[in-house]
Amino acid sequence: MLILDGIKKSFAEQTVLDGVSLRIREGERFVLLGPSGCGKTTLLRLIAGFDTPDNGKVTIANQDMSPVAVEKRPVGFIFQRHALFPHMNVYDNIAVGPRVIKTPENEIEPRIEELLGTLRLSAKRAAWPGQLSGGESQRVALARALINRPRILLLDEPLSAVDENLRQSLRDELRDIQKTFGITFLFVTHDREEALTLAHRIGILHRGKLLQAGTPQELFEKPASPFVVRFLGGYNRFEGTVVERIGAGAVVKTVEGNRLQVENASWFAVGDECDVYVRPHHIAIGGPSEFTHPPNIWIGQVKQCTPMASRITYKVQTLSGKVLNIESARTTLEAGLQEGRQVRLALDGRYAHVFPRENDD
Amino acid sequence: MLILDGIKKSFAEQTVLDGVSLRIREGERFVLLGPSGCGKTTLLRLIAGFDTPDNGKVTIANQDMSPVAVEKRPVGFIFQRHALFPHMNVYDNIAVGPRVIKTPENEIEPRIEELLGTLRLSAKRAAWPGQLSGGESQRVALARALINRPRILLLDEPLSAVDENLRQSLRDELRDIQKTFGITFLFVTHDREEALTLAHRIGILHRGKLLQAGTPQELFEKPASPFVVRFLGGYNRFEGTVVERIGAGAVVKTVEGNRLQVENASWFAVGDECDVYVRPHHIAIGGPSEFTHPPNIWIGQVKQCTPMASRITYKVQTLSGKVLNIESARTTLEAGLQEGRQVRLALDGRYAHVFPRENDD
Amino acid sequence: MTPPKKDRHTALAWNILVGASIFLLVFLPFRSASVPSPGGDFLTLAELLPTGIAYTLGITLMSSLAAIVVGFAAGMGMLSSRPGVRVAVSLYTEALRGIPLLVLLFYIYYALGEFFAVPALAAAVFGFGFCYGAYMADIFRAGVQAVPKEQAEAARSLGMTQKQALMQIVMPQALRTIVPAIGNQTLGMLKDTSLVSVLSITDILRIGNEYATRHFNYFETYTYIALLYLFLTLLMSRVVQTIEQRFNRG
Amino acid sequence: MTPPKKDRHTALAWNILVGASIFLLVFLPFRSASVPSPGGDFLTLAELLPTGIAYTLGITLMSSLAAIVVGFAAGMGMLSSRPGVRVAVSLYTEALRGIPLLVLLFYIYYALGEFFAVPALAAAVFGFGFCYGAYMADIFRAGVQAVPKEQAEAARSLGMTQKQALMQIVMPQALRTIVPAIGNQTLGMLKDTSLVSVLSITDILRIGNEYATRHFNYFETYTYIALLYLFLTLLMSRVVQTIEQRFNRG
Repeated sequence: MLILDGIKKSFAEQTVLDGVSLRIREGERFVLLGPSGCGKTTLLRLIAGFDTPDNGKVTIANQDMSPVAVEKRPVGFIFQRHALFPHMNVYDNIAVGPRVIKTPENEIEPRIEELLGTLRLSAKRAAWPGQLSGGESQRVALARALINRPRILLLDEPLSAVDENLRQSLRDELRDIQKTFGITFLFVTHDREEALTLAHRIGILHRGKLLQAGTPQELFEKPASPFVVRFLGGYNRFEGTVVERIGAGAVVKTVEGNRLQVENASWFAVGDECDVYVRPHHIAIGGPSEFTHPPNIWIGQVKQCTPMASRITYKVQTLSGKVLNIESARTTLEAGLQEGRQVRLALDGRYAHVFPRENDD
Repeated sequence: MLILDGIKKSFAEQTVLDGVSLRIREGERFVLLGPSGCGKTTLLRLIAGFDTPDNGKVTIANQDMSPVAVEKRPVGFIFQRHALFPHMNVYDNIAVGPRVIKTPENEIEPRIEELLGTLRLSAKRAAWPGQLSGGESQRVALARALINRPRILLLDEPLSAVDENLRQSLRDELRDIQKTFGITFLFVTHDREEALTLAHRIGILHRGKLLQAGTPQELFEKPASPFVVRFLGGYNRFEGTVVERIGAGAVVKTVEGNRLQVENASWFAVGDECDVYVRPHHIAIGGPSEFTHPPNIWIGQVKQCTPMASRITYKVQTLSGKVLNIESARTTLEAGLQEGRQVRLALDGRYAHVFPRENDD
Repeated sequence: MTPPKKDRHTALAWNILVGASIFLLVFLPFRSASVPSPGGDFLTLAELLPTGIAYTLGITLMSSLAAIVVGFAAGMGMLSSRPGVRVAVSLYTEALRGIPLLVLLFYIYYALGEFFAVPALAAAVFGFGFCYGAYMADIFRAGVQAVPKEQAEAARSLGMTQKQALMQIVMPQALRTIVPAIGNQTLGMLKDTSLVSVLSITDILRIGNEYATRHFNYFETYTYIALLYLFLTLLMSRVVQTIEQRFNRG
Repeated sequence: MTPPKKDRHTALAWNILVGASIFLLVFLPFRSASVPSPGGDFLTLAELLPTGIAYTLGITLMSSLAAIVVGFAAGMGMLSSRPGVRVAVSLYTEALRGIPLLVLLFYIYYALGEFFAVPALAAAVFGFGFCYGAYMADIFRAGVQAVPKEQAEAARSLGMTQKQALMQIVMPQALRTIVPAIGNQTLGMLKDTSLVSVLSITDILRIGNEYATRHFNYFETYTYIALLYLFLTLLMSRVVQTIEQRFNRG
């Protein structure tokens, strides 16, 4: 449906997009996720035609977009603050698209009425944008874009300006609307949770490069780079050296002196320097008598214990001095292990991700 | 240490604080938690003396504060954006307090040097506030307040202006500094996670009233009101009627027609209308053959399945049409139960919170 | 525009000043009329002034229109994508803002008058139009730039050309800030029209000057003239304020 | 203050205009000198002007100082906790902003002159001081109010009294916005001093007027005068800009 091929873009000598290639399928909800400044909004704007790539090609529905002017592209764009026209009421806002191409009013009206009905906006037909709630305003923006029957809808963080407690329900609404209309979604956000909730597939963008694209499941299980691990959630990072190979796995000796046995490390040889990432919930925590079986049983002292609604998070200092983040489910009424207590930790080597040593940031 | 006694305050006919009483102990980290507009900042400002209560009394270290001017109160105040004086360097910022009371410079200097050392700021002695990182700026604000040796430190959301990824480490730093100086902390925030991480005790403020004060554990286990449940995390709310009493528990029939057996409901009689709250992680989810034992086994269909780093969240629609939020730990490599699948749910009646029916919002 | 904090006192001051100036404007002419007229002229100041008021308001109105035309053109020039146009507009605005209005009036009337006869009234309107146009250019530019960029982009992505987006979407919104600002400039012009008295146009001040000199009655005449200006500007500032509020609300 | 977008073109325009005016200021007097002088006066315009420049700049400077004093007092009055003071200040500012400067000058010089002799120079400085003071009052008020409230509160909670907090913490920060704004007002004053020519003060414009009338040489004289003002204001605007940048950076 949408094909990006080697897109490059610089502003004032600063490279913002550094060769992004991507294919998005018909009817897919694809989320571009990345920290602010990673180039995700720029990419969206290039697709819409607001800017022109220095290099590379945007193809929508088999048509090269390079010679196509903004107003002729088969895309809808949803802005961060929805960008409704404040001097027009809801009906007129939605009618802008059809009126520009001189559609007769008696054809426009039934189409708008239908959209208003589908999007639960019929009562707001004559309202002004300033009188709409955040959710209504989002639906009007969608209606305004959808009436033009675009091939793909580009959404530029439409939820970031919305109140925290509304965001969850607007997210669900976006999903539902996408399902109802079956339209292809390209959604841009810096919010991990938003991406995970909305996406069929997620593309992780960092410093103008697409690091990985895949389902949430793929990103968690087979992260392509350390940045993907770090960006998708809490983690512990161990710098170490491979000291032994065991099947597809290996034993890594960390700089603090701990031994860590990991399962997926077939690319590494003995002596290689590496970084091992272990997520906080892949470390089990227990009293001094638990976890008696090696490998990866470490001893430590609880430095901090924070009960959350469904989890308890710990900071535990191991004998070697390293402080680990640990998260455990909170299924009992227990308060968790108190600060100061001696504990045993079991690191699950199956879920450790091993990468070559990174030296920059 | 700090005693608030029946504090009331209105601005322009709007009641902001409606009789708040509270005792904070020497050396305690107390967090006032509430949504924006709940009156928490006003309360802090009354304690500092920036505003005057209409009613009630503030006592610090056994001294009634009513006749004491702002500049004479034994409190330190940390502002949201730290409010460092931009026209003075770090040293001079910290020296403001002692200089006002004409402390000789040769007494001030060693005290500042010591503070700078303790707070890892010695290298920044001559820096301007604009040149400091968020963390340094917070430490300077703390040093500036601490040099006056206040009895209590009032912190007004000092982390809310800080970048998301810095916040966690600044939080830990605040904890450490409080431990180092052993000073009493009164911290105000709207951020649940922040409160849970920082507090010995948390006070939940809502619409000018203190709903509950207690340890995080107490708030989770024995919430005093539905708002406390709702504000502290995800939840499912069931409106129902008590149809049977069993020991200290009861059976509630929900308006959708499900039966829900709960354990702690000794205040209720058969026929009482009530709201039952169950947290998403207290509902177990499994295939059609699991959880064969009553009570509280419901059947439903997965509407949405979102894998997060350590958890999977579901929306499941029961046969009665009610949609439940469910959260389960993510300890296996499985992708979770796919959307559209039939599942069985087991609601844990031990952790259900029952309250009389609420009709407003 | 004015911070809300001082609004209440400003409103009170407005009422007091309007009340006082109406009172004095009604009261003073009778005293003036009773002063013996050495010039043998039996017309009172109050009888002479309507002409002056007509000139003052007429010149204000025409100058404002001229400045709007000049300012709009220059403002759009500032937003042009062609650097040459932007430099030319900058030359115009910087030069006109650097020359005192009074000097400009003399220049147009006397200096350019050496080459072709410029009627005083035309000189005044040209002078004001070009001088204030240099400021209004910035108002038009800022008004357009104050409309969020996404408004134009949304319009484009819905199928509008650049020109359609500017005229149908951006301009209607820009007028909200432009119209009140033009009102304030016109208010300034109303006061500055007093400068045309040096071109022998019989505006309020000129009539006052002549009356005062002829009757040797400086204090009462100038008090009257000052109050009249005060009354007119206060009235007009209320009009501008009303426009401003309507535009901010709508 | 000016949006960055137009800065480059404004700077270019500034350079062109300064260059052109210097060139013409140097070139024109020689042509003027060669014009036969019907009045038998052998002094050239360029020789007469230093007095005018001295008056223009001197009056600008003194008026600016007067306006700063008046504006500071009135600005602090606006921030007073006593409503009476705030109303009084509002009456002053609203009245003075409603009366044209030229009328004010006539009023002080001629009308008040009926009761006590006011030297023209004093009338000018008083007029400018009170007129611009009404605007500077707002600059001082806004400057203080622009400093975040927490600055004063932080100072109080560290042990300062209200007055100490205002003078040691708030004012030094307020000056960052106040000083550049005063600079811009003074720039406006420089142009407005041309009005004092009507009070027979021999400022730049008055000397130009007299020279032009005596020599029947309007075009070249007024061109020269206009360029001179342009040169002076461009120069001063650069100074103000430098101050502004320094204050924004520091």
